[in-house]
Amino acid sequence: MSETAMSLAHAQALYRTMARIRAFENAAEEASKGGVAAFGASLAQAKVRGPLHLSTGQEAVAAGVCAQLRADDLLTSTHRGHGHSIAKGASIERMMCELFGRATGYNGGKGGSMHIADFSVGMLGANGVVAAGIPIAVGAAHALRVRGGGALVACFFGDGAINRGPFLEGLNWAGIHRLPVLFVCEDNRWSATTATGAMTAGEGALARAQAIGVPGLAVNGNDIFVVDAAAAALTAQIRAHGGPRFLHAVTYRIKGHVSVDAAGYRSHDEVARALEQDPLELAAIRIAAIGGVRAVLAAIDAEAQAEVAAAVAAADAAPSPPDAEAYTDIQDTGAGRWRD
Amino acid sequence: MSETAMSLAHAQALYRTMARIRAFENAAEEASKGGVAAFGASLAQAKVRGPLHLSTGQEAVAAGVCAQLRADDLLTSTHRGHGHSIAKGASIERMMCELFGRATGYNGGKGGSMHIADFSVGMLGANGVVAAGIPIAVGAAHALRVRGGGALVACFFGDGAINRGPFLEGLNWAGIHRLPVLFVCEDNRWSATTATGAMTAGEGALARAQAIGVPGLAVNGNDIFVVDAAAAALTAQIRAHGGPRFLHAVTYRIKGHVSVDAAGYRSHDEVARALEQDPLELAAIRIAAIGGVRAVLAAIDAEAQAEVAAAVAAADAAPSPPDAEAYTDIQDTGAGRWRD
Amino acid sequence: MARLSYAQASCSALHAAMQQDALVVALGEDVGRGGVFGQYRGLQQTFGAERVIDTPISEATIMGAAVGMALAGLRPVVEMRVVDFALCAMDEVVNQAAKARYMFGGQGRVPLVARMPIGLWQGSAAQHSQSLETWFAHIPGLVVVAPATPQDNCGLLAAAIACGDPVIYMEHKELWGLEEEVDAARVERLGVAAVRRAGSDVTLVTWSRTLHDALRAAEAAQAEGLSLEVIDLRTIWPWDRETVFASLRKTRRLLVAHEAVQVGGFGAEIAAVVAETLGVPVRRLGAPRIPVGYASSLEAVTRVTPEAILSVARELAKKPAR
Amino acid sequence: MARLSYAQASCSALHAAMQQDALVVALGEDVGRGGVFGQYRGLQQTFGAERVIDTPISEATIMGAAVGMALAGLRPVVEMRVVDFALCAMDEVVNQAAKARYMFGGQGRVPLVARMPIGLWQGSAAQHSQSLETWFAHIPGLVVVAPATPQDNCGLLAAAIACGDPVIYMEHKELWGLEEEVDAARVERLGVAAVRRAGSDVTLVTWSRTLHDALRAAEAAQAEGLSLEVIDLRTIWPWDRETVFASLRKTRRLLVAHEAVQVGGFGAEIAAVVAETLGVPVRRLGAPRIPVGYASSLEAVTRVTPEAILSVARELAKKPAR
Ligand SMILES: Cc1ncc(C[n+]2csc(CCOP(=O)(O)OP(=O)(O)O)c2C)c(N)n1
Ligand SMILES: Cc1ncc(C[n+]2csc(CCOP(=O)(O)OP(=O)(O)O)c2C)c(N)n1
Ligand SMILES: [Mg+2]
Ligand SMILES: [Mg+2]
Repeated sequence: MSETAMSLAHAQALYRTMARIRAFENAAEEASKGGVAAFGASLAQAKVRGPLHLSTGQEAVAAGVCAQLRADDLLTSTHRGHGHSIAKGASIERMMCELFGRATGYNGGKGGSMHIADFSVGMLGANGVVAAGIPIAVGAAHALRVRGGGALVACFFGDGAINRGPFLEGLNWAGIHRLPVLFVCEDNRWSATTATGAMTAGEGALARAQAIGVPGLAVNGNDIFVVDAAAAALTAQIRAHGGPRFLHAVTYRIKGHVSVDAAGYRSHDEVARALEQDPLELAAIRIAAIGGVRAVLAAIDAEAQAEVAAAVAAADAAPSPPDAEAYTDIQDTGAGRWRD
Repeated sequence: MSETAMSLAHAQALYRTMARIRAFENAAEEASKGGVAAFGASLAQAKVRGPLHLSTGQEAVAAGVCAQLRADDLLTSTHRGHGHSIAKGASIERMMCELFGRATGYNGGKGGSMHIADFSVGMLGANGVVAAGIPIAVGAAHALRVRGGGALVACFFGDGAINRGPFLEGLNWAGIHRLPVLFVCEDNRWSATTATGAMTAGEGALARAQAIGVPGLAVNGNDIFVVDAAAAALTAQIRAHGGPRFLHAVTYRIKGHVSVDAAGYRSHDEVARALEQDPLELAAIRIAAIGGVRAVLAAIDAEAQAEVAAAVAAADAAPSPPDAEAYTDIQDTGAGRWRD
Repeated sequence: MARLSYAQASCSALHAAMQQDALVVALGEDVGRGGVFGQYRGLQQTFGAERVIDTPISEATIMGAAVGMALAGLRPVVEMRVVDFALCAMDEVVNQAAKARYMFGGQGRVPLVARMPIGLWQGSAAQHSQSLETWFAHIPGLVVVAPATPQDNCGLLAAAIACGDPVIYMEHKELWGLEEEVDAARVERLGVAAVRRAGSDVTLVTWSRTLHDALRAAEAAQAEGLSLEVIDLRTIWPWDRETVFASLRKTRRLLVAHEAVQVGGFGAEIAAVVAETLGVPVRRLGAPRIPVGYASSLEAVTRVTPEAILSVARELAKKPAR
Repeated sequence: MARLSYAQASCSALHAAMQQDALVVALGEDVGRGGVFGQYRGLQQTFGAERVIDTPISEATIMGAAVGMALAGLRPVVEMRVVDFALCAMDEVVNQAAKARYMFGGQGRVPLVARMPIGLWQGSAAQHSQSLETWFAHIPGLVVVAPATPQDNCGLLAAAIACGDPVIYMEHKELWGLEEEVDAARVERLGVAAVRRAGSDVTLVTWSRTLHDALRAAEAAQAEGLSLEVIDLRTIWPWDRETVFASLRKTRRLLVAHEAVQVGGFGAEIAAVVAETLGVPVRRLGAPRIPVGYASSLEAVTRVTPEAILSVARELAKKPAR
């Protein structure tokens, strides 16, 4: 599927999505310096607090899959959810505000990076628990079917998630009910500081999915042309009432597990090889091959950076949520009974 | 593997195990009448209280697998664990005492049928939670390896258990660590009142295991000759440091889910067909074919029934645990602090 | 009015809710055959397998899928069989169902009812006998309900399904067969306790199956001139502080009795609030901190009996009311 | 004596235990690279991958395997990263680890230590900030430990590993970097509280990170003539009733402060026992019953601060001691 034809306009649109994600991740990373205490980092404050999981280097998966989604399709994400959100149509400014913990963020400052969500575009939320999005996606797909309309759910998770129980349970559930779910394993080869391969028996994600009755494809997740084509094929099958499908997208986590992780546990060689496969670079080459010009991509990059810079400025200027907001959106029954 | 050679002595020994299990289950069933309230049954007392899960019809799996186990091998079981216990060498009398809730039972009356255990023969316990024995077996295998000695763990679970997360997690774990575990899926085609097939996507238990890196065999679990041969082959591979293996044994649950369940949700036809495949009958035919005589088997049956009748009498006469026993074997730290 | 068992009463409420609202669905193991306690009898025949959904043995995903359903607009009623098995779905209950609305800043809600029957169940031993209501009362975002009668298992289930919050709905396994005349049209209000018996010496707060033992204790107490006011909390969170306090203003003595382990049980919360606020004498009676044994003699040790309740009430009554 | 951080102190204790006893193993995600908080640093290099076991992201099986290891003779130390993820392993903790010895009539024991760090962790929001110690205190069979200092994270971990019972060991995520001089040879006794500051007006019982805020509150109180006795419980179950009661015989007033949600928190248990037994005035201060928000302003609302502690202590001190 590597030599897929693609219109230049579509290719540039995909590139734009990737460039916007990259710019966002870079800015978020910068703003998180001195943040969460782990990997030996200090407790000092930063503008973006708490664990920040960057999807730098994985942009092609989010961009390629989401390009095949309709506005009424739903999406569940992981702790590493910025790319999915942007690709599904979330506003970069409101996302950045959320990461900065501002009242103007998507979650009003209640969620932050790990819970970023934009229900208005069908993005049902990042999740701090590995694999937790899988059953939620399956249930959402069930709801879509009960309610009618032909939409589907894209369910993203990492390679580490395929070793948690909900992977088996969720795929089986989607299989028996033939639910409209596209399972996307974003395989960046690492689970925090652990090489996932050493923790995974058997033939890997796709083989497992197939054995549980969910057919699919394994692709180079850094090649946006390939991801786009695979996602197009699989979503078409799902929309034709074919039941769930599986996309195993192999990519690489260029940064550490969280922004403050220097990732000293992996070899320079490995990282260097991976950097040669940078999805934006690859896309630029591919686009050149179908007649695109570098200057257009450079302009897209610049635009993305400007958009993100504006978002950072807006986030910086936005108000923190007032204390009273801590007490809203918990539950209606017994609201106000905080300490008795 | 159906036309396996077997010595008459071995065949008769296997038959004896099966006959002892059958006799035990029949007596336990009888003693449970009027027991636990479910499936519309009453709350009246019975000698055997609580949910009683009978393995009637599944004897060949327990007998065939356990015949290949050494005394120092370990075993984890399910809620339906009488057969496994007997086949691993537990005393029928102490088991019956436990089902009767007597101080002389294996668990001193603390466990009952769902938690029957005999650590002295390596039977690490029945379990009231579906699939819970899988991780425990894997951990026990880890311990066997750390401690040395070459023993293995046989891990029994039902067809329903392959849809719970620990199935994936436990097999993967055994796979990456190449642990000495024989996973045995006792596929009786039902999960309580639900036909398991309708709830299971894909090619089934063995295909899943293989995809998770655990090779194995699928066999007719009602044919003791076949189970014995498969278990022999798989345990030999494990003992040769081949890592975990999987046995998918297809059988049938002749009785209801629990002893008071009339199982009206399944067809008479299905049950009638299954009864024609009764493993004791099949074994008798197989044994005849290798020169055995019916009278010997009849004597074995009679002996088993006598043994069980004596066990029932002993259990009936045995004392209940005194109240004080309720407060032992909980924890040492803070023992005695029951209400403060 | 019709004579219904506790199981039938809940079935009737669910039937009505499904009839009224096409977004209500039920899911869980064996629900298609009526559930092992008969509490779903006939529903799949009436509403079809798309709305009364048989599931694999996948507690984590049953609960997680229900969260997804709820976020996507359905109102799922989730069957967990017993709270002990719901332990296989604690991430989904605590990290997902309870927190989704808050985490996402109100963008989504999780109006689900998770049925997790609690309690002893004659001879079911340590893994099928737990009462864990206090766990859920401790978790922000959750409502916790524990009906003690058929009428309440109809009216409270109806209220729970109508509620927009995630509700942990805890029936009691030894009550399934209990029968009474039930007004199936009656919807209760969550958070409102019921004074089941008026009295003047001691306020006895309880819930679930223990209510019935509390009433027996109150009966026996009367014979010896001790007057117990018995309050059935019905909703554990939010508990009905007003009703309990009103009673205490009269009796000035509190006893909380529940089947759950006493240590860290929800009785501690009520006792603590009352001690902090009114300063009147308080006592609790729950199970000892031991697992439930199988033999009836051992199981009996973990039961909170009418005799034990009465005996603590007597001691309490001797204390000077403050 | 050596100056060690809270993380290093636990590492030192584990190192010593593994050196002394070949049956002690450690398992969990990322332990081979030292754990994400550095609390396993260097151990795999020293003891090998068979004893410091890297695991897949499989919490249920990490915990379940540890139960199997323990039943088969090992003494596993289990890493759960944070208690929030341990929710994926609740069946294994509550139905298996806690009950196995009892269910099997004493045929087997489960001497494991399950490390489940609790608490706020600046900006980690609702799914990485919970304190659930009371859940485990409610479960028969479990011991619950919550060290507040580097010294204790050495000595209590050593004691937990030596203990034959399943121990829920709850470190605090905001304490990993805290340093002090540690006597690595010292093994503490489980179930024994420490009086961290003597005082005469109010007994302030606390544990884990809140200890440090309690000490700050006590310092500030002294300036206004209010004398707080600060007790660090250290072991939540069994809690040290004797030390608390001894203090209360002097002060006649109890305040329990903890970071966990106040409703149904373990403070309720202590307050209830004290109210039942001594009848002295009691107060609790825990987090409001809301999820932890991400923004620092929201997160701050859930923190139990020295100021808040002092303010409740002041109120309490005004009550007539009984
Ligand atoms: C159930 C659970 N266990 C552990 C963690 C801690 N954790 C956060 S991300 C992560 C690694 C996940 O790896 P993978 O699924 O491959 O996703 P990636 O981070 O590579 O995107 C771990 C172990 C968690 N969040 N949830
Ligand atoms: C986690 C969990 N969920 C549900 C149950 C209730 N339950 C007990 S046995 C059973 C069916 C199990 O089916 P299977 O694994 O095929 O074993 P079988 O009963 O057929 O031997 C169910 C659902 C349970 N014990 N544990
Ligand atoms: Mg990964
Ligand atoms: Mg079965």
